[in-house]
Amino acid sequence: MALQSLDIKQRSATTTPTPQARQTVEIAKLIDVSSCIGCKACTVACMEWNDIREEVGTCSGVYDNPVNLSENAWTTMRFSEVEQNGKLEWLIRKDGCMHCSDPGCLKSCPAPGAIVQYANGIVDFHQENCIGCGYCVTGCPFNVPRISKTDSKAYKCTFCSDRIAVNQAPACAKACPTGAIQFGSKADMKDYAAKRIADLNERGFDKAGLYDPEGVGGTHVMYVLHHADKPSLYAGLPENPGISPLVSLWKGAAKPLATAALGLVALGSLFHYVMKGPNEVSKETEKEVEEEDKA
Amino acid sequence: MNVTRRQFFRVCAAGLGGSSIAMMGFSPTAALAEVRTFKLARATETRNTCPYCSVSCGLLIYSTGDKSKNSQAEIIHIEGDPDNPVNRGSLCPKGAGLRDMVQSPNRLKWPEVREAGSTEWKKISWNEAIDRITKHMKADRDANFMTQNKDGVTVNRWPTTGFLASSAACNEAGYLSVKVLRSLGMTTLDTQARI
Amino acid sequence: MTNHWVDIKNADLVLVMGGNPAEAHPVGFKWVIEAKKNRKAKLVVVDPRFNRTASVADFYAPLRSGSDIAFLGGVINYLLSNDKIHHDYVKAYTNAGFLIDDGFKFEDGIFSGYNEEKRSYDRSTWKYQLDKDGFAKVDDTWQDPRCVYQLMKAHYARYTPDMVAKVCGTPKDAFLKVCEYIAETAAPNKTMTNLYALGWTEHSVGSQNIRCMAIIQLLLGNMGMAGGGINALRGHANVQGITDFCLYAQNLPGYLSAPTDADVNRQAYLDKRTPKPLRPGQMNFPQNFPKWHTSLMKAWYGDAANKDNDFAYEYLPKLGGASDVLATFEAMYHGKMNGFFCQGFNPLGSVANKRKVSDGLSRLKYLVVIDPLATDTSEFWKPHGEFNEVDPAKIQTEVFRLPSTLFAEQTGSFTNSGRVIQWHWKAADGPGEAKDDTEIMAALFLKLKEMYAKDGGAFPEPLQKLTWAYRQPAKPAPEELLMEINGKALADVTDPKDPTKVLAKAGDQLGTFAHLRDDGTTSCGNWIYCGSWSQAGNNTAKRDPADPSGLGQTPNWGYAWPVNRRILYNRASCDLSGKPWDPKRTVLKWTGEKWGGNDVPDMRPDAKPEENVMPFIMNPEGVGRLFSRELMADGPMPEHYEPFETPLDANPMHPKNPKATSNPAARVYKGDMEAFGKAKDFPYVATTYRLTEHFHYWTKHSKLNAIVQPEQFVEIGEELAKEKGIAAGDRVKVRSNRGFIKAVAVVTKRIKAFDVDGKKVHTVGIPIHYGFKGVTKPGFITNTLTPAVGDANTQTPEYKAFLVNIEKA
Amino acid sequence: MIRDPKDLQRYNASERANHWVVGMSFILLALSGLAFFHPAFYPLTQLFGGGVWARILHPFIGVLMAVSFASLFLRFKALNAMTPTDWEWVKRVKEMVDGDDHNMPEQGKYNGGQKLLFWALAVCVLLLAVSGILMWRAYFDFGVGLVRFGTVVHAAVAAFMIALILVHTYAAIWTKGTIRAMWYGTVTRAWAKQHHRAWYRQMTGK
Repeated sequence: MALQSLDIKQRSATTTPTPQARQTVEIAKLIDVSSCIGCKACTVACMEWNDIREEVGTCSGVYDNPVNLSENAWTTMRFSEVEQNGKLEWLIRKDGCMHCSDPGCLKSCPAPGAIVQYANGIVDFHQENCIGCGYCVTGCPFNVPRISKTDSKAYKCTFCSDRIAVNQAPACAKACPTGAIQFGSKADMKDYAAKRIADLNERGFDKAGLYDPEGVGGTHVMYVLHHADKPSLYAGLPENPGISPLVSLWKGAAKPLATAALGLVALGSLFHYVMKGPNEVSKETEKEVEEEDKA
Repeated sequence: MNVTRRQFFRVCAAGLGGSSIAMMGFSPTAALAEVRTFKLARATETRNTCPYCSVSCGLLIYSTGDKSKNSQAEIIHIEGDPDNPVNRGSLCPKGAGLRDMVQSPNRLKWPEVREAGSTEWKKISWNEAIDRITKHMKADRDANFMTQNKDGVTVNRWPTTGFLASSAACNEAGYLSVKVLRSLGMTTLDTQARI
Repeated sequence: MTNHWVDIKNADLVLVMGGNPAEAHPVGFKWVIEAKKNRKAKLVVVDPRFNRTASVADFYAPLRSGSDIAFLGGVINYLLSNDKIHHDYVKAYTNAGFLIDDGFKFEDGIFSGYNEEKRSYDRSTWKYQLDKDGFAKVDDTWQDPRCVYQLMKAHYARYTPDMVAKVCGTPKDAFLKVCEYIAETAAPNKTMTNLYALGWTEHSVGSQNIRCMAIIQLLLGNMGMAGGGINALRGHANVQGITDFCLYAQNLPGYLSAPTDADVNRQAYLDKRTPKPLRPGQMNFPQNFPKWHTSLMKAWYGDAANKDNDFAYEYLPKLGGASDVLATFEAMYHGKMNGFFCQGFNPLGSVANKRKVSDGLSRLKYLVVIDPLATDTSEFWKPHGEFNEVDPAKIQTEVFRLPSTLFAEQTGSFTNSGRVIQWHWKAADGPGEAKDDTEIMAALFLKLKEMYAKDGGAFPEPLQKLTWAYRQPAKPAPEELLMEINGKALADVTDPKDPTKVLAKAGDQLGTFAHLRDDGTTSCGNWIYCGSWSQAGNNTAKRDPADPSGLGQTPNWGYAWPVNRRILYNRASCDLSGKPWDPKRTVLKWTGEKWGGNDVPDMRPDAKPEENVMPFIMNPEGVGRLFSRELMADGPMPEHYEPFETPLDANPMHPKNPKATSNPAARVYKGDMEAFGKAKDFPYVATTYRLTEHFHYWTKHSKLNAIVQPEQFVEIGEELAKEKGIAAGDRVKVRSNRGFIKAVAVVTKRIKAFDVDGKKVHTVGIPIHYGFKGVTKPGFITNTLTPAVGDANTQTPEYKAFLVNIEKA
Repeated sequence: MIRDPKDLQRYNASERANHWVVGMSFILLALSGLAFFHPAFYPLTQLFGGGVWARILHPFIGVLMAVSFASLFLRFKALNAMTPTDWEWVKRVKEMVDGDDHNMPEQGKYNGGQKLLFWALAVCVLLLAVSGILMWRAYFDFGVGLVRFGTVVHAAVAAFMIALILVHTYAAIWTKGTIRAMWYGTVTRAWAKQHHRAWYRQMTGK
């Protein structure tokens, strides 16, 4: 295997650890929703850099285009008009992969190396290894991965791993005109967020805070929210995301237990045969039948 | 009975055998995970300015080839120029999408004419286009050029052909246009400054 | 912009009114966010819609479209009546104490000198009282009832908070809150910047909207300050440059007013444009007009412009009347035009009343479209379903379409709205046979020149004599052109104080317009660009982003006109003694012997403070004008008038005078007046605007932009939607008295009904951008709906306030 | 093996074919399913031409198994109705497992264990089919909550069913003379008399 430009922390469907000796800086994108104007520069820059083009859709009565994430739209803006404390607010959230520390997609993926987590925190899909089963969709707490209708491969934000590998900021962060998307080490991003939160507190947003949910071990895409106590205001951002217990069961305990149970059944049968011997037709019965024939 | 059992095993043999071999490591290694190669390596970088609003963001235009004689440059990517003091590398959704403007399917590629009353375009050469347009211009100018107004003041104007100038043209192009148009006596002249 | 984009970060308060920078100028808006993040600046938005800018604002106040002057008049009243003005500044740097002619009056909504028949003013009484030396009389105590301060105070006393609420539909407390924010910046060390764009200009009172803000910024002492000023955000990449080169009839390059029929000879022309100072000792910079004009004529006609022929004065066409786009299409509509060129301009989409534009184009003999893209205009004759219903057989216009190159395929310079000229380099060839605009102009010119040389014809001299010393005549290089624009010494230019001192040698590129001469010894294609390509080379290509002052001035990035000055009127950032009002943001200061600091002084560098040379050097009075004398067509002080299509029966400020309902001095053509709709048929106020995802009618050809905003829509409030039974996503038909469009309805909380004078007024928001050509979903052209009436001064059409009706399609 | 004309016909040709369609598809499903279930089994996808082919084929084979099992089910459901004797047999299954079938109640064509297995398999196939459709992203798009539930059900039921089939297979191997019933359709009378005496009597009239 070639040496990676980015060190790999874990790999889907791989039971042994990857080389772990090298320590690299953990990176993050900080999306300061309070500075976001929903201009979609990030959306366009993402499609441009990654050479993907969503279909030209239609207006469905809101500003949200592309209307949803897709294999060709790895990020999209979600607009919510809410009234808080008698004041209208237009909350605009950039939706896309959160690059969880504990990624549900990777946990669910059955194809070795189709999903990798780099040591810097990026969770990346490798389409050449992807088998298109959609388990990553099932595993994701944020409803991010999409299976292509044309090639049945899973796609999502790569965090521009190709840019990161040459020490360039992701396309979205670079483009962002208002600096609502910041890119840097996760530690720096948290410090930056603290400053933004202090500023928001001063401007009357008492509940401003950082969205870096524990349930998935923290994320490498974090939000500064004016109303951190109500993430769901932001187009249904999960209050307390985590890998679903069903998924944990399926890809956690169930995996070894069921495998062991099957092994035991097989072994049990073998030993039963060895210990008890075959269940053969008895000599008496054979004789009885022979006698019946004679009779 | 023994034969039967053997036959049963035979059914499974292929499957089990195959999988055992695979489990012993004969399967292709599927776990390679290299990031996409950085696509701008060795692309030609050109500094430019966004043609949309008058924030005039600095651009880096990346094109294929190294400007050698036999390679035709194709623009493959456009992003913000981090040195530009105004945009510092950032771009808006319009600027970030510039590549699709440059490569729009609706770019014009050759001169065309739509004849009076016709329902379609006809491709023509530049020579024909310039010949025909200048003939129109001269005929109109010669017929309608006003040397003096009714009070006998010399006015030297040509009011019957107008020109709407692009606000996206370079200063140099704008200057040349105004220089030529005024020399022709044209007074019906406006730009998209206001709308 | 008086200041520049990066300077916005120096503001304490950013007032966005008449614009929506987050939507239309997101990257420039970065500096608003920077001001918020790093200076704890506040952002206040006043707009009919809760827009993208409002989404990150500290305070938002709604305002009925077309009532800005009522609001701003209210602000002026608040500042004056609460004495929230920067007294030292106003006293020193404005005409507050200037006495006004006794004949000047304002009665029942009309200023003195009105001629109803001509819809225009005789402005002869809108002037200062002059003393025997011809200088304006000033009462520094501001007690004289005829002084500007007193007249202004009386004028705006009518704009009470209650009146504002009544006219604008803005809740009184919201209005007062905005006033408080603004008033805080009257402190010498606090600045407000104002960002506006077409939201102010596209009204029949557009220029006066901006005048209001000029008055406010002068009262607050925010002009010339870092983080202050009045900042027009502006549209196209080079709209500033093309405006500077005056690709419009009224002016010659460098805003030199073009000759009209009244200017019978060169002397009369120059005299009229060379003002006398109105106060002693002022710079009165426009007194240099003859130098600029003569140098221009030398650039254009070389030796053929000389003293003997009045520097080829007769080669310049004289304007016979208005020739803005509205006037042009009026003439075209009436069959008075034969030919028309559209260079990078899509008038079918951009100009008011599409039907009239289309009919006008149909009456031409020939139309030439020079564009990189297949524009709607180029196919005005072609049926495109319900979006463009025409019969080609009936349209006898010959249409030519010439492919031009785009920015990426050209080398040259653009000027941004902060007046910074930046050079850019070509990255690739254009597609197919596309040619640069310069090449196309050269081809047309050279062919005509040849035809006139061969066959003769009307007045061929200017064509034959036009300078064309380009190394490749068919391909003038941008470098050659910028050098010509910058200008050069044709003979040695010497110091007037010391004729032995040569400032510029014959043949040298000039370094500053101070070296221009009116005797034919210098040439310059545009005086304000003088210095852009000096002996040092191409200064617009400078790329040093260093910012030594930390104010974002970056003096060695590109070249700002004039003379690389980054903040205009920067002398006003200091008090009379030359000390900065806010030393933490020093733009300029008096060093004891000259003006220094962090910018090129907007002042004679050695003008001692005690000489009292005032900062507004382009004004003959040297100070900023609270009262604009006779310079505006529709009044020396802004007054609220209703849009031409108003939802109200009368102007609430002047309910009894129908003449004062809408701008009495705005030009309205016959036919257009009849095409106005009435509120009983069209009860809703429509306002058109841009979306951040699109640029004019260009990006509909770009797939990436089509993806992020694919289809035409209109925005209405939830209340109106309910009344009309319209749900988000429904198709609706919006109708004005000039036509209709169909689009998808976006139903939003962000547009609320206004309570105006007891009447409920709904707003219908209509983005432009869509048309029948493009990769977006085909759509109707929004300007099908708009009225062909413009601002009294600039003729900018009233796109921001007109009447429509809406129904489910 | 000597065929004896007196051997008893236990399965006709069509029943046998049906059984083996189910059996073969089950094996393929188990192999491919295990490959997705645990990384250790992933190389099994090579049997199908790689991971992508395994992913594509698995649900189609699943449909085949569901349909063929449904046919099998209809054929045999009446014969598998549980009777009190069956329950008695089930209660005393330990003796049977210990290899001592002398005192086991007399059985018809199927014993209680076989019948329970039949019903358990039926339930498994039903659950696998339904949960499998929930997971079949190429053609269906259900809410993620439902899919997650379906996935766990699919995995658990599949594991259980594999275990059942192992038992089923082992039982066939263990009980000598059984497998030929599914190869040739016949069993010896002695086999029938020993393991399914009631059925033996019914068939022979003795």
